[in-house]
Amino acid sequence: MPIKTMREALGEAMSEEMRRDANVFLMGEEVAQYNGAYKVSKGMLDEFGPRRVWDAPISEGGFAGLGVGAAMVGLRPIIEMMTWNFGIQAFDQIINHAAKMYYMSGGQFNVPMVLRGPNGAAHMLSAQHSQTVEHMLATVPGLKVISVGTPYDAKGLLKSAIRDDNPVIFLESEMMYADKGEVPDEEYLIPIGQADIKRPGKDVTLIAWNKTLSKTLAAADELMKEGVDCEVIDLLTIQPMDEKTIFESVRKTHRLVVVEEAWPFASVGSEIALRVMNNLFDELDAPVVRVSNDFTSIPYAEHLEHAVMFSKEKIIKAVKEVTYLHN
Amino acid sequence: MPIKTMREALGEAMSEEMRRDANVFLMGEEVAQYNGAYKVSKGMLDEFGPRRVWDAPISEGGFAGLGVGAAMVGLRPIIEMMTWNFGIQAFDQIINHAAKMYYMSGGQFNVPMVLRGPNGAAHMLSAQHSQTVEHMLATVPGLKVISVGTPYDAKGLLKSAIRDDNPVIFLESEMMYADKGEVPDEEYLIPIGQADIKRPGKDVTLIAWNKTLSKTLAAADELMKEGVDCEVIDLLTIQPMDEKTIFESVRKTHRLVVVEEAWPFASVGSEIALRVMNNLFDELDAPVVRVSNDFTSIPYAEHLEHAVMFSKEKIIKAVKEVTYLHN
Amino acid sequence: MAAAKKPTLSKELLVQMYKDMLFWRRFEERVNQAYMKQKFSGFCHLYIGQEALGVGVQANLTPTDYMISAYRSHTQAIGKGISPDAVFAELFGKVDGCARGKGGSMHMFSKEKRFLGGHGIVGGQVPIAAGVGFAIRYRDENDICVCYLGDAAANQGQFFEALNMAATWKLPVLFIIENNRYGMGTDIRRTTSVDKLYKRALAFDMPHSEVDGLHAISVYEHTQKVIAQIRKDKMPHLMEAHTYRFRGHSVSDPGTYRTKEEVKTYQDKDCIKVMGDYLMKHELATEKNLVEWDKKVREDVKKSEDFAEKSPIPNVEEAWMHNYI
Amino acid sequence: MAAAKKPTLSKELLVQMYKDMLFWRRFEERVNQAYMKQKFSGFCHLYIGQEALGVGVQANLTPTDYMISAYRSHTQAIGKGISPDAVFAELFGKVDGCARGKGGSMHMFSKEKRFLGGHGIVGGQVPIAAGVGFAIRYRDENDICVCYLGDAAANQGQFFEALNMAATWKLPVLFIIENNRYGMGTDIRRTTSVDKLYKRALAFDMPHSEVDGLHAISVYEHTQKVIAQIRKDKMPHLMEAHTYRFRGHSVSDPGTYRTKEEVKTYQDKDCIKVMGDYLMKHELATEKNLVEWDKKVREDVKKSEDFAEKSPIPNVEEAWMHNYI
Ligand SMILES: Cc1ncc(C[n+]2csc(CCOP(=O)(O)OP(=O)(O)O)c2C)c(N)n1
Ligand SMILES: Cc1ncc(C[n+]2csc(CCOP(=O)(O)OP(=O)(O)O)c2C)c(N)n1
Ligand SMILES: [Mg+2]
Ligand SMILES: [Mg+2]
Repeated sequence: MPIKTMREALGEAMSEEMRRDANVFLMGEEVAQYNGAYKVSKGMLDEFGPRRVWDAPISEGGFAGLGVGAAMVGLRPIIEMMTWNFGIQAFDQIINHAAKMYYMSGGQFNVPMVLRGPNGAAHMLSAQHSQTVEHMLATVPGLKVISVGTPYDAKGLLKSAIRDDNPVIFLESEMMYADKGEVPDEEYLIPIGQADIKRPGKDVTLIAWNKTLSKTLAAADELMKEGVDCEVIDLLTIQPMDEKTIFESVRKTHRLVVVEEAWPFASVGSEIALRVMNNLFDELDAPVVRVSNDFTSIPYAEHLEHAVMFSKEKIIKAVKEVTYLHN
Repeated sequence: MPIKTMREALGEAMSEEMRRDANVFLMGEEVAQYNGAYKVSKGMLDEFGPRRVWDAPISEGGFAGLGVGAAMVGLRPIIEMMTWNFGIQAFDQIINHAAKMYYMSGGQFNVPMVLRGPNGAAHMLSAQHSQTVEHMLATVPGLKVISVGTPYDAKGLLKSAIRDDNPVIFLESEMMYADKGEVPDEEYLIPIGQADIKRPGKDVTLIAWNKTLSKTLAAADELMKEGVDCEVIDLLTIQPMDEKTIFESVRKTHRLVVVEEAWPFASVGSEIALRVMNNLFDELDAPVVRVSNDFTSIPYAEHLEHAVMFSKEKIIKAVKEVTYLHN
Repeated sequence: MAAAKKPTLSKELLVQMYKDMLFWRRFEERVNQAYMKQKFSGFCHLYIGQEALGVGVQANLTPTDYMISAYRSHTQAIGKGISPDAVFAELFGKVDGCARGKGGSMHMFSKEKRFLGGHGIVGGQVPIAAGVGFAIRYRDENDICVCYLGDAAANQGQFFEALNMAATWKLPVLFIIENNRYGMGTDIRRTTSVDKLYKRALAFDMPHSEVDGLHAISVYEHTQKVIAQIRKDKMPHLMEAHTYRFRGHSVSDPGTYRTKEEVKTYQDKDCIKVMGDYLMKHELATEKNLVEWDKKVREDVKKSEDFAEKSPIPNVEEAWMHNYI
Repeated sequence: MAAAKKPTLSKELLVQMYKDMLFWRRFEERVNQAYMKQKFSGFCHLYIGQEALGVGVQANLTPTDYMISAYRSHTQAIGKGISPDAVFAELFGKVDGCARGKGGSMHMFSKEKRFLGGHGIVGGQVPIAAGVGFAIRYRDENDICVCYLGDAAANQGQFFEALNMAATWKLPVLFIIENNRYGMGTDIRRTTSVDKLYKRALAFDMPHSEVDGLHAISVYEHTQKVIAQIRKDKMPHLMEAHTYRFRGHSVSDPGTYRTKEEVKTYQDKDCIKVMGDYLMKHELATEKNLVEWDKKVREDVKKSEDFAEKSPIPNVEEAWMHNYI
């Protein structure tokens, strides 16, 4: 199968959908003439022209709102947030408008819009540039939230997101745009709302998404050498959450570690823990443990940044905790 | 002890602190000449004059940011959000600026600012006017988050919040401003970070805050008649969370129900569940159950609104679930 | 003053505008009564006093033009074609409401009539309007989008962002600031530094104008020119319309921040009275006509309330529907 | 052109401004080299080409005036009094950095010097500046707050909200749009509809002006008047300064969206060359002086880098400190 980078996979998804549906357009800062701050939209202005690929002013609230309006009357905007740190400026439009429009109009005006861009820390960008937002948005009814960790999933899910008739938040990462993986040339879609077992195992379930996926898989490999067989679930869609895949896995392994980049408070990890507890209370052989960033703003200096973030070592430690293999 | 309304208690807290410290000022929409949209700041313009009580333009992001700047250079702003639904427009200033300033300046510029106002549903205001935000903000390091349910706590905690040197999010409710309770005339402070056991009990722990407190106490009274003795904890401070009081109670009752108004995804309730599980796994006799609003936008029609929101009946049902008293 | 000149507009149009204003007035009065009788609850913002503005604009629109507004928009929604029955039923939280009882007073919607709400976040509708203008341009259509906002909404960041995008990309949007001089209890002069809100457009070299919003004829004639210009040049326009609300901000606001004299000055210029006098003066209507029309309108409005009362409440399952399509 | 006239400013001041610009230039060049050698990482936005602007403004400020800026502010921070050692150490993530290694290139801070950052969210610093102006007014002090922002930041909603508050409440803030013609790779003319960004002030009847930002003398003289006015009238002012960055948006941007000719046009007007020629022409410096100063500056800058290299990294415990006071 052809090997492609994450940015190519995302670019292909958008281009294919724009070829397929004349109502799809792309708007965001630097997406057109600059080919994207992270080159995700490379070549798209050339192919689709300025009517369909728009460089936006630095007005995140404004152009997210423009997307809502365009979507209400039949277009299918893809709105790029250069990073989701800046997307916070659009939270009013996302939470108060996009998410609620279909509901408060009594089922008349749906908002088929994708808001996509990287989230989480890149490298040494300090506090204002290093945040994840999945939990802040997945808590809002009306939004779907997707967070991808491989080029294959990125392409298949972005295409589904663009075809979805609801507002979809689509989370990527600066650190993964150059990641490579198999991506077929033939068209495929990945359904929203389905987690993917990236590594079957029997001793403990690890749930990860976005940047935490690769570190979790690496940790699983290392743990295998010590005889711990981890099942790694790539959550992929955060809202709606695929409880079925999670519960089935935990029913098998009886142990759960959630690995996420968010701050450890009211995060997706805590939600998963509550649901597992509510539904599988008697199945669990150990408390659910969360690996996440520490509860602190992200510092600039490299060693400080590393110290506060999730890591392979922290994942391994957590797995040993739930399997009572402390050493 | 004198009986006062919640709005009087809050007004007293602000006025006392403004008398005490010339650097404290109040700004928000309608807080001055109109005496507050919900009359919380009644009489304050008269007492303190226009230099210290400011009617703001409808620019939530702007005047929250103004508060950040003023706080950085020594003032102590109280910024009123008419409701926190509108405060979402200020999330960039709150999350990216207020919360991170002290950290990213390496401990130089702290932001002693209180952002306060009602959150949650009032009555028949539909989707855009009925949201709670505590979980979206308590997840952000650098912010303290308080949510009050009685006039006494409101006054004591608001005074502490104004004296705190960090940005503090202070959550009230339109539905409680007329609630009455005992509030001494003598000065008192309530420390931030301390939950309060509003009703001791031995069979099951209920944690509530803000509007859910009174319904939870009512449910506890009813359950007592059926022989279930509930301990009701008023969480009061959401960030930092008083784990000690929670854990001690659960160690005693071995059962926990969390009652909140948020949507049931990555909420404060899920956080509490994870922590209890992580720390008291072997102490629990039943899974933790959350009572919350349903995962839906809030509708206008009265019966629909009632159907999707937390209620006394739902609390009672949850308690029966964790005590295996299904009927 | 328009009243002095000989009519240039057709009798039909003038009478229609008068009847519309009258309908809007009686409708809101009846809504107010229903609220007072506790037939419904929540917030309720009335358009009473501002009718000339909405009616004068409305008369220039085609059915395929779009409209979006804030929460003071029961009658603007009617003007755009939503049936008064559906608006009243919405207020009563009934299933025949134009948002199936889920939106309420602040959230009137009709996809069919191209009325895009009824919004509760001050200023939030303005970038959405830019998006509608964007779609019109994208599809190379000839419609326009009218976006109403309040004077106090013109202090909102997203209003400026939307204006900038609309001007830069030549989006066919008519932004109308309904300057009723107050945002809730606050005189607009206390929250901005300009005397004229149309100056907001200067920041973007955007075409702009002001109009006396208390006279339906002035509004009609002015808006006609402006809209023709928008359709021709495909450029947005910012129009400041001076108006006044007779009642409080919402039904529960006593409005004590305004002097009785001030309110009186405006009541003396009541658009319905002015237009009635005009019609009579120019022999386009007799006093008897006016009385008859009023009677008819009151009956119609009552019928809408009756309809709303009889409409069933939504099934409880509706509460969980329409979060996702 | 300023160069033709006889100097009206003192030799001391002129020489100082020249030396400052030179220092800023060499400092950023050295920062760039260090980045290329991978001595540090993250984003790194250089001020090269824009020095005349920051230096000309700076020379008018008192130590108690406040300054706030965006991420392109290593040298503005130095101008406000932060030691170059502390700025370089910050870039290297060292404990002697002016934010203890926790802020990095985008977040220079000094409470003592009243430099309020160093901000990474485009436009976010603007309402904060209004807040500083508010505090000055609240305490009835005579200081001002200088707020730098980029041309593309002038499309941000919070920028407008801040301008409105500053104008309405008469806050002593000098808002300076550093118009270097691009926001990242986007020509500002493609994201706004006005030719002049100072027109933003027209929306608020705010005093405003524009200045050639490539000449330190013009900037100095113009800003002097503007600041005197602000201190006197306690009114804000929006100043658009035309400038140009010679390098890419950040160190990693090749800047291919600009033609070579365009860049060359501005390089020919390099503020340091222009000022050097001026000093020589008016016999305020000899060529030898210039060469010596350059040598000295290069040595000083190297010393700052050496200092930064030698400074220890913060203890790992610092990572969890300063979330709360
Ligand atoms: C963002 C936001 N902030 C505050 C409010 C509360 N609020 C509702 S209406 C209003 C006043 C708006 O005045 P104006 O824009 O002049 O419209 P008018 O009511 O006069 O028609 C305020 C402050 C809100 N709904 N949204
Ligand atoms: C709110 C926000 N949106 C986007 C970005 C990403 N970004 C950083 S700098 C920049 C361009 C800013 O240009 P300008 O304001 O002209 O300043 P200059 O870099 O030219 O000094 C962008 C889009 C950001 N940091 N913050
Ligand atoms: Mg108004
Ligand atoms: Mg620029």
